[in-house]
Amino acid sequence: MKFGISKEPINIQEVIDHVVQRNAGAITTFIGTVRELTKGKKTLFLIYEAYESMAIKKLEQIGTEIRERWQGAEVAIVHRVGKLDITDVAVVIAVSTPHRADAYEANRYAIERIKEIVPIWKKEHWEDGQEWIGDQLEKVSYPEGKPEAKHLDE
Amino acid sequence: MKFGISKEPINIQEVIDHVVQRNAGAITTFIGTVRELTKGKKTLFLIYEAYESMAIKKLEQIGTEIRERWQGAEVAIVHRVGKLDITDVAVVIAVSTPHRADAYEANRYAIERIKEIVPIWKKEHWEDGQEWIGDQLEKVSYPEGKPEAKHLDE
Amino acid sequence: MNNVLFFAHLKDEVGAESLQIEAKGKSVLALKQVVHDTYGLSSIDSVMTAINEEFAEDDDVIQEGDTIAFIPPVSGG
Amino acid sequence: MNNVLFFAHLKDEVGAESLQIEAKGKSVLALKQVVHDTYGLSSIDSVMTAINEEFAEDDDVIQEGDTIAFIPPVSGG
Repeated sequence: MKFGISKEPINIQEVIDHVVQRNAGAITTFIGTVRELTKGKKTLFLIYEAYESMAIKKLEQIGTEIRERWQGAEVAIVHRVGKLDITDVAVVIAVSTPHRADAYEANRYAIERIKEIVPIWKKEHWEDGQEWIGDQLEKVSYPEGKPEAKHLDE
Repeated sequence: MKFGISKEPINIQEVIDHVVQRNAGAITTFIGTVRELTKGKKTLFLIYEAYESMAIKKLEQIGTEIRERWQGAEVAIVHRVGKLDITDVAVVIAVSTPHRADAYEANRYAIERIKEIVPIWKKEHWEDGQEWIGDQLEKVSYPEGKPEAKHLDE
Repeated sequence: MNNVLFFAHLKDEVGAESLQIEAKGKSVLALKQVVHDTYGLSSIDSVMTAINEEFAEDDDVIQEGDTIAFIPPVSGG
Repeated sequence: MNNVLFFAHLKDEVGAESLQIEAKGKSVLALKQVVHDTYGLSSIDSVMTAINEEFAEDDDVIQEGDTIAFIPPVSGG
């Protein structure tokens, strides 16, 4: 699947295969992994949950946004759901473009947009408790009712 | 191999495996692929050649530079040599860091440094000829006798 | 009738993934008020809402059969 | 004696990957002059040089047994 939610471990090569093209000189991937320590606190494992049908639509929307902004770009994004242990792969974003600068920029755009508009949530489990994490971009309210595309170079 | 020159197709997952760490939240990869069209000219295939022993040392040096500049970073780089067809993978750079911004920046640094200091050359083959490509960064002379680390945000 | 979906901490608080609620003709804001009052979900005021899998505004009006989802701040990636 | 390595277009022009040249005591620049004169390699003036796999300066002096490599502008990646 080019844009998908997966209950199984993500095959990184398969995501990359979706963006291979004869006029790409560069493919970048972003692989989000479960980190053990956040601000000194030890994570045991995470649970990811998605509003799957909408999440897929929003991932596809991010792909469309990228193809409009970066000429010749191809995009594939797969996000994992379920229980993930430390070092497990939560998300894989692959972007191919003719030139390398675009491949980095467009990929970065994708992960920032995922954190804005894709209905996926993680619950962190620590030794002393658990909590649904939200608002990692430190925006509680959306004045426009929905998240806006933001310039990444702000 | 964490820093290597390969005569065989590069296994991307193996390169990634070298940088997995419990305190990484982000892994970026850069995959350089052979593009068919450059400035309207059609490439048939490429030959990559390396001064292998020195190239490995220089790839290792780039890894050291990155670990010094980006705290907690891990790096692996494998470059292919020999005949490569369109869409074949020439280089894979994997960088893991605790936070994602560093993973993109450090990865970008690696590819720019490869194009400065690693003794690898490509010969482009077109329908009407062939040529060793050099000086892609448009720097013919190195006043310091050797390439200098440059800020990427220039 | 309308299918109303809850995720993350909202799901935990409501104790259900979805509820059947008659919301036809109500604005999103009015439905939030119903959910707030019925289930004591004070945080509902600050979450986003989707109608049929697209983000909606507080003054959008719900139609018969629309699927409504309350979307807490997301944390994927 | 010194092993002198040629790559990319230099290798094509010299017609060999490596040559045995007596360069002990010569500067890098002086060895470049020898190569320039002997093999007609005019582009040798603008290439980098490595001694024992480390970049070297034009005024570095070559020791017995050093491996010298002429490094045209690189194009990996």
